[in-house]
Amino acid sequence: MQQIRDKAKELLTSQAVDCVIGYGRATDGVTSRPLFVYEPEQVEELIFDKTCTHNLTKYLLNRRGKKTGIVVKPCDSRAINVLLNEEEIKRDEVYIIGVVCDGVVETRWNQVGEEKQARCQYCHQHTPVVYDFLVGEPPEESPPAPEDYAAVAEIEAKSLSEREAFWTEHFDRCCRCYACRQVCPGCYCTECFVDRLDPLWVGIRIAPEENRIWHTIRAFHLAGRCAGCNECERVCPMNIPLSLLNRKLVKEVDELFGFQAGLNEEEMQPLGTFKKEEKLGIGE
Amino acid sequence: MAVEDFQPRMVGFLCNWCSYAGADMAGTSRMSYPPNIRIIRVPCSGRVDPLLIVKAFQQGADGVLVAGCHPGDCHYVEGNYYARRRLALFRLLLEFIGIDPRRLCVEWVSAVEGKRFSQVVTSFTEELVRLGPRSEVQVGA
Amino acid sequence: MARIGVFICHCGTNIGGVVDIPRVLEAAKEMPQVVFVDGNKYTCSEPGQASVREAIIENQLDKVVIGSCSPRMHERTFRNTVASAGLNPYLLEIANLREHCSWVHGYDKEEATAKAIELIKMAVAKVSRHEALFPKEAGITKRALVIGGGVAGSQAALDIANAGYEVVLVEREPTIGGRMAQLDKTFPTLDCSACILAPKMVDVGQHPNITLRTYAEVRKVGGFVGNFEVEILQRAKMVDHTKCTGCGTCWDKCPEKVDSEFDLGLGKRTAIYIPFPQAVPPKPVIDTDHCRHIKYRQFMEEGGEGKPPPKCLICEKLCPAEAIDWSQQDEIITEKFGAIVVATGFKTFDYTAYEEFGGGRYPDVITSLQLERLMNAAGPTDGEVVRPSDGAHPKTVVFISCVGSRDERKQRSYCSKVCCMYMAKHAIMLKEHDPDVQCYIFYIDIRAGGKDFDEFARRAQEEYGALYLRGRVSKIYQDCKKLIVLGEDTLMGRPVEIPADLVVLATGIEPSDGAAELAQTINISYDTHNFFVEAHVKLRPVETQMDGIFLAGCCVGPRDIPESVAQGSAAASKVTDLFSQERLVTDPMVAVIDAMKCTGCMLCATICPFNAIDSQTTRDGRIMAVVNESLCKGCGLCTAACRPGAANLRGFTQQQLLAEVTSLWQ
Amino acid sequence: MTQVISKSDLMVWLGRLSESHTLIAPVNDAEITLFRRVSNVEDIALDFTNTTLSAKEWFFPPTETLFSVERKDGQVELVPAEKMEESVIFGVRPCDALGIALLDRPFLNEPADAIYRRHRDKTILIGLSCREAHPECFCTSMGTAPDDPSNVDVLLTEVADGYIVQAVTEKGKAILPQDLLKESDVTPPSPPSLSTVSVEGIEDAMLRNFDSIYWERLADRCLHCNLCAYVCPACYCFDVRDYNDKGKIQRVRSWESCQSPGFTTIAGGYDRRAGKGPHLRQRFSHKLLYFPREFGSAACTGCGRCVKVCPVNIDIREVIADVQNLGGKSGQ
Repeated sequence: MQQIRDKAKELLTSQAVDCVIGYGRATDGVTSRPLFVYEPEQVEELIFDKTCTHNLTKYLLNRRGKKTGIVVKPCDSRAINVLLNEEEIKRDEVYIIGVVCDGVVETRWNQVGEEKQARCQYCHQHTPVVYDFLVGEPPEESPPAPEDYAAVAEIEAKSLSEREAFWTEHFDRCCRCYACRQVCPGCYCTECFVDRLDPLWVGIRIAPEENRIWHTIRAFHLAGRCAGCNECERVCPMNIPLSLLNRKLVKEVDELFGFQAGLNEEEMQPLGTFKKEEKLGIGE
Repeated sequence: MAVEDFQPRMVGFLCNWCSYAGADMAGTSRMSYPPNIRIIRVPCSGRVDPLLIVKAFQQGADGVLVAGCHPGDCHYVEGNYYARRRLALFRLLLEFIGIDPRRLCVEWVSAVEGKRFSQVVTSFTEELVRLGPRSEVQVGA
Repeated sequence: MARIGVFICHCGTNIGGVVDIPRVLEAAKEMPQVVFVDGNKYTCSEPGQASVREAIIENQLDKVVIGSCSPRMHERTFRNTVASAGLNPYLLEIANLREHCSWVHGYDKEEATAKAIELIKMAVAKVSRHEALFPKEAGITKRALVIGGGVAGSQAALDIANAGYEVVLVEREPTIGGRMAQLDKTFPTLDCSACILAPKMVDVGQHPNITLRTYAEVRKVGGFVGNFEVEILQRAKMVDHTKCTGCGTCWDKCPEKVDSEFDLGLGKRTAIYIPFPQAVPPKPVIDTDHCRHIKYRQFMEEGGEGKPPPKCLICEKLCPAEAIDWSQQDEIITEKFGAIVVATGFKTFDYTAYEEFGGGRYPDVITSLQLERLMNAAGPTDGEVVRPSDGAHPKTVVFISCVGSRDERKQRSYCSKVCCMYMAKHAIMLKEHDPDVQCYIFYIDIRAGGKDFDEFARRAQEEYGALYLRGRVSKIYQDCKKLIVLGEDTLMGRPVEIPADLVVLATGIEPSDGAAELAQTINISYDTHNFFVEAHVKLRPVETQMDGIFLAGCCVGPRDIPESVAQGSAAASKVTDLFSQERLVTDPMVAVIDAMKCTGCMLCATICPFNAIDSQTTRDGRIMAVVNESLCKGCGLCTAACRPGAANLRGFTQQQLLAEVTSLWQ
Repeated sequence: MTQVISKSDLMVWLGRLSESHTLIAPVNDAEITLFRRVSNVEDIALDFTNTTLSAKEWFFPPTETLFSVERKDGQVELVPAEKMEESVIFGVRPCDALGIALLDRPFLNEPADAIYRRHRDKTILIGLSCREAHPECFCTSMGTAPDDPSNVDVLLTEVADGYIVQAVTEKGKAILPQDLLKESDVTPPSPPSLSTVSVEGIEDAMLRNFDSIYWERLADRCLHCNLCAYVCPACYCFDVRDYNDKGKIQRVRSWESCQSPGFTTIAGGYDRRAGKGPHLRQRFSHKLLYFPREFGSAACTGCGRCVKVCPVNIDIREVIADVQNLGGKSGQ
């Protein structure tokens, strides 16, 4: 934690950056919230602990052209690679303070869980994939545990009609607040398809059949781009298990194309390339 | 509704250079097939945006057919390769949210495969009849 | 509100006999924005078109739907009809009532009619979203670039030049002529290769419309059909060809001898050289890797230790024209072209990959191309066929076919096509050189398809006594002066062992070095063997998927001389056809990108098969995609892939396709 | 003496109401609590602290059809929205009740919103005082209280052996189950104490600091989702569009939020409040400055929902305190 503060102070005083985005304490006194530090004397407010679940990389999209320091966990760092790959941010405009992380806990307003978040339990990325300054000791290279898609498998095990009922029930609750979109680093469209009036893809009526289009395409637009920070699910006021949709695609993208989003900056997202010889069970 | 008198509604996105021509060929050689399909002409199977597919399903389509040139024969060299990836993945997502993947049929039909086209449409129609109508929740009010 | 007119063609009874057209017209009347409906017996007929034209004018229609045969049939016809009534030709939509309806649903007139109504409905919905489109025009630079000076490239260059257009011929080697120049005689006529090629080479060299750029390579190709911008790397020749007379003093006197590439290591050449006597241009270049003076200069520049190598300068001293120019540097020349012909030819398979044939250890195991040089009167041995090892005349010669062809284990699945014929040729030639020679030919099949080919191959056996053994050679090993060839005669079903004096490997054809790299530079596709890919194997054999770039010769796949020449001419005719137009009219049904919506992720640029999308930095520093309408082919890949919906394909816009879909449930 | 109803009798009463009215009550659904139609009183959640969405959604639904358009033999016909049922909402917390009272001001202000009025006229509110306070609650600062009976028709207050029943309005009296009520001398528990914030002079403070950089800084963190507005009992922005349901055209009103992209964008693309700062400031200006000026009190009930759900902890109490402290140092 002190390391982060010192580095932030150094960056700000040397004017290497004009703002450091990190974590501060929330008003409930127990959880954390994003913190924008502009003044060196402010750095003492910076914290880092098990409650720092936010993926701050989203904020880089508002700071194009401005030098910014940012605190990232390993999962967040993958989002940075995605944004670099898509030329949304410039590497030389971002100073990345990577934090070694062995998982964050489930938090809600004024509640800090004991358990690691589910995603952290199967996560084997404990060191950021990209950083300028590393906080903490990189752990021993443990053999990467196989990705655990238990939650996804649970849904896959259901019958079609069960799945349909399951999602309709959830989509029915959706109030289209778009918090899931607003929090997602991968969602930076100038105009989201759901806001588009012409062509009108999604009607104004907040109803399951409209919401279904929203959620299906939201997930699909993130196919091969979602690095699994699960912010969408965390912020959903209606407890819609959005991560299931993303995880499903992460799983299939990995199985079909052997691709994992954001592991490096260069690799082209799977829908931006192809293999002539692959069949993918189509046209056979 | 009894299965036998259920008439599925299907939308077919056919690439102009192979499959649409294949459908023309089916016509020229009078190879009849069920009338349920409504063909939409697109330049390339790679032009088909998943949004158009979900939209068709939301409107009430019982099935969507996307047909393009055989791999390697794409008029635009690579279009169908991208389509293949996109649609293979998208079909899995549809299945996951409870839309029967068999309702999204992706086929390669060349300009000379009139017979094949009529077979594809016929078997797809029969498949959809077997699957029966889609539930109201999916189609909406 | 648009004023849409719906016209339905009976097509005699083709449509009218099945679809209840009056009912369809009734239904069409009710469709939104439709203000006029009418039927025709034959809409495509002159009276039919006239009635459409009049209806448009009388009813001030601004958009038109025609229910008829497939748009693939009459779209152009009806666009002209619409245009003749003063409308923009792209404000037309055709509903396919024949191929997609009446012809396939004849068994059920009810259903067919119902479907016809919906097809019209979709067309109306789509046309209501149509916008006027205007083709763009671009000028053409009527100069052609030919890459590769082999027989195919030379032929192309000559034909284009003769048609009166400027041609720049770029050749990597110091001379044109290519592989054909290395051959001795040609099958099946056995006429002398040089004798028929040399005049062509001279024509190329002297043609007023052809600029020859030997010792040069294409580095970069930008632009598009009619307007390519090409960077050519001209390597330094160290000889001023404007002064040089080609008298030959320099290469006679040059003290530095190195293996001749042209003679495939069987002979020597000097450091300042022309590859062979009939070279075009007949003027030398200095091989800077071997020239003594260059070595001396490098030594001096680097300030090397010890005694400097000799200054040499013999060529400079002896040159009567004072043409030696040490100051020459490699230079990049940028030129504009309207079309490009790629004819980069082939090289032969490197047989050292075959351990069983000695992997290159036995000097008397040679390739057919080397044999060509040995037979050639202008070759290293002045036409004497002798063993490289000891100069003895071989009496027993074994040929092995399909070395690097039809062999999956060597990733060469394809047949090189010409080997069977040249082996027969060699057998015949050897016999004529020396009646005591006995040829054995190990083959898989004899592929002698072509005019007089089979007769020729049979002559080799029947008149010239070549022994054809069906089977492969399992091993070759040296035994004193003999090469013992172990093989199998699968017809007799017995192993054979032949003590040979000379073994000739029919090494297969594969693309020249750097073929793949070149393909990437000019953005044409190439297959797993690095052969370039035609736009259509059968119907567009010399075109590529890039407009204005054409192919000829062995860079596409194994070919013999007549085929290569034919392709050279074919490519040339495509070029002249292109140049015969004054301006290029581009199809307006191309993609556009909405600058306000583009997020600059450039996914579209990555997947565009035609490199038609460039990135552009806006004034406020945003990266943004822009479509090059001259390169865009209107496939719409970008449109389907664009998440923010910035890309849209004119003529098949998101709005139009969505309208078609939703119209079905309105 | 007060009237008390036992827990079991409450269920009986609600059961009766569910027959004569559409009964709407808190229901647990995927770990959140929402007001939902209940046919079986067993489904009613009594242990809830507060619902995820306020009762607002039953007067001002996320989506409602204002009228639909039908094509009859060449003619176009406007069909008014279907009639609403007589309904009872059980379990409304005082803060939500205040929220509805706040909505009344813009919606019932003449010319009144006919549809909203219909919802109001046909709905009876049974309130439920709060036993416990939560860290996000600050209703007392916003002019109501955990046991505030105003703004409901009937107020229930939980006591050991049941609920104290307090009829507030005639409408309320009318539905009381006299046969189930017992006289009792039980005294209501003292209401819990909860966090406070001083809104004294907030209008002035907002005005003074209108151009403060504070808003830009606050907006750094804001994601501009619509969450706060949608969970807020007092937010009432909406969008009206025509909705083509397979040929059946409806004019639909749906929730909208001042935080959504292009909220104030007008034809030609000009946005009066372009930029994140002004965007976010609008939310607080409306609640703490414009609404009070027009309708006399802040458009906030202190329910704390926005505090609870905001993904980045934009805490209105903190904002109010900050703005107060900024004093006149605006624009710096």
